[in-house]
Amino acid sequence: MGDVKCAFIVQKPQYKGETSRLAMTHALAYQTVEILLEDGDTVTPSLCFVGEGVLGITKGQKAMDIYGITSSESHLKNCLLVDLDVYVCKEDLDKFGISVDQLPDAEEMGAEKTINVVPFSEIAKKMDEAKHVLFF
Amino acid sequence: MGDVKCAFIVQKPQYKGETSRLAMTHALAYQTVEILLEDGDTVTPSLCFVGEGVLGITKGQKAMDIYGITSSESHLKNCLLVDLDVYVCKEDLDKFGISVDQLPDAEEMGAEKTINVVPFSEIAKKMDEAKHVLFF
Amino acid sequence: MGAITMGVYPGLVGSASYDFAIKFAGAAAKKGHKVSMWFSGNATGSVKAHQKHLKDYSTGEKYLTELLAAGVEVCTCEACTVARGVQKTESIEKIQWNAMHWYLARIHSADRVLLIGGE
Amino acid sequence: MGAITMGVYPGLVGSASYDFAIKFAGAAAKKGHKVSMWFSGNATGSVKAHQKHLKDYSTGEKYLTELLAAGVEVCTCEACTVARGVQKTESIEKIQWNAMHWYLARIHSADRVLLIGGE
Amino acid sequence: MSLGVFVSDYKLSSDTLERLDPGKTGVILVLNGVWHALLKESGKASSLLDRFSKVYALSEDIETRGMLPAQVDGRVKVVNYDGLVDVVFNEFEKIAWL
Amino acid sequence: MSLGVFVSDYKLSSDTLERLDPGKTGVILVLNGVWHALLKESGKASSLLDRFSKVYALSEDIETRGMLPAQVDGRVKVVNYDGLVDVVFNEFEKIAWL
Repeated sequence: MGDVKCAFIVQKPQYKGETSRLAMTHALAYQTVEILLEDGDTVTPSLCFVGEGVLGITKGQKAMDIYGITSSESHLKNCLLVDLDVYVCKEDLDKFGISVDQLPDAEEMGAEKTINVVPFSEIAKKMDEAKHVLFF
Repeated sequence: MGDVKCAFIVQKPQYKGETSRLAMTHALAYQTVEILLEDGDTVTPSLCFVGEGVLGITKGQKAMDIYGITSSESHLKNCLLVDLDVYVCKEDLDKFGISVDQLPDAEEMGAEKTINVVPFSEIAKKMDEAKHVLFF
Repeated sequence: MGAITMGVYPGLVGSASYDFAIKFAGAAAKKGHKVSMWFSGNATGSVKAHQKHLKDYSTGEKYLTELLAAGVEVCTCEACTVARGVQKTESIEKIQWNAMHWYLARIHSADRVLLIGGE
Repeated sequence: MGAITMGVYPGLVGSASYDFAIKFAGAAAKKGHKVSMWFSGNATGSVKAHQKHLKDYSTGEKYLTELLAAGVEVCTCEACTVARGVQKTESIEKIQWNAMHWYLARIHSADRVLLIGGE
Repeated sequence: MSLGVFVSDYKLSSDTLERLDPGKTGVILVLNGVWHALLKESGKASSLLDRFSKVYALSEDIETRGMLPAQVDGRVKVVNYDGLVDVVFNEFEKIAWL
Repeated sequence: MSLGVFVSDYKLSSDTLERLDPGKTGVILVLNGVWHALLKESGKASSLLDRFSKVYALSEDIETRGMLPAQVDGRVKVVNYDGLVDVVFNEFEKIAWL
């Protein structure tokens, strides 16, 4: 079957239930899935943040200091580090008044990828192209 | 301390999580609380349904047949049977187009109380009069 | 017949979306489809054996056991489960324990994927 | 000093409102207030002992144990708990097991009541 | 018809649905989502029914709530769990739970 | 001031808040509720801040999200968990979690 593309659409804000955080941890698992697949088979998630899902992904989070848990920022950086494609909806950032500067990158960790801030139409295209769409 | 009045305000619809159902089961427990209190001490909840909380309390529910669980209708009838005061917001029923005829009573079980359909101002008064307000 | 992979995340005892997942999986299996279920987040609490089935609680062990008997494959996220204090030895029999890549692998082979993630 | 009775309903491992409940209870106890917590619904799953504390999961046994040591009273709804397959013998020590009227009784003696019921 | 979206709540907590192309999207009402097929809020049916031309609702969830399939808006196709399985496999290329 | 209402979400899923008398009600923003004190949606601060004159927000939940108390709307009083305990016991007669 070769590669199966999935669109992971995060629409719930971070730090409520676990769902929006699980989007990132499940996406990260794409690195190890080959253990369970035939040679040449892969699963490639695109991680897209839309609507309220853009809340809680900015940099400078103190979740570990305050609540003793890994921050969403840290998970997001790990996603970049393992070369996942990450998209954040531009219209939603604008609507909430969040600037692109507030988003983290993982350059200091050696990541080559950065977050792509894109119009919703680009995210809709990812959903069209994907075999499966998962809302988190 | 004598009687402590509580306003139980149900604002989540039935049949999603457990919270709105737990409002009824906790209210029912007012019958047995005296075991744990001094003589003459009581707790009296008023059970009030507002907003989306008026969804899922109409009669004819088939929850037991379909999902194998006690229906919200059945819990509500038990509340009437043990003489709890039950209020349903008239404006919200009207808004959703639910008629008073659709609400259950527990006459056949011998209940003397019936559901009071009242304007929101009456429910606000219950909140004012209560020592504690609990939203479910 | 097709294959469907269902992710059940914060579905829980007493949660209507969990009930839906169980009933839908049963209906799909009955029609001959291959059904794989992945439990993550709070759904993992539901793999604990010896649940007392009370009429006030919408789901429980007996439905999961029926699904397993009907050939539905159920796998729980090991990390999520032990975080909740439930050990493998306390699990309902025949439920698999694995890591998140299990879910992605089952997504790979599925015709349909339904992730029930709503809180 | 005052007395506060907190109801924790669908608060869960990994749920921010559960974390809030735990931290607020600790802060109130530290100030000398009497704190009583009632677990119902899915919060009852959290009384299971031997939880593995992973950094990815916001709450766990260690916080509850600290609260109990600080004099916070915690009681779980027995029916809700056994419905989830957790028996009294598997519970974190010093957590009380009782029925819903325990909560109402603690409401009777409280200066403040905070029911955290959000899903 | 490409994407079938499950709606399980009455109050829509997500803006995503409004952004999906109704030409490529259908809606499956389950759990409290079935209220969209039943209620006329202030006399008006849910805007979901205006927006999407392909809408299904689950009969078991209608009856659980004490309502009858006969009360459902005429634009909605009522199916049971058994029928829903066919909808999922035959009517859409992919499905998602919003 | 009689009732202190905890708001823990940004999207308000409940109509109840709009119906409470602002003369007798204050608001305590915690968890994702703190976004009401931080965001200007389409340039406008949350309507909660216009409606209620007594509004608190929890600093730990602001910082968890990578924001700073300095970014908070001037009408909101920022307290930490320790201060929140005093708010609960001293500033309101009763409290509720919406």
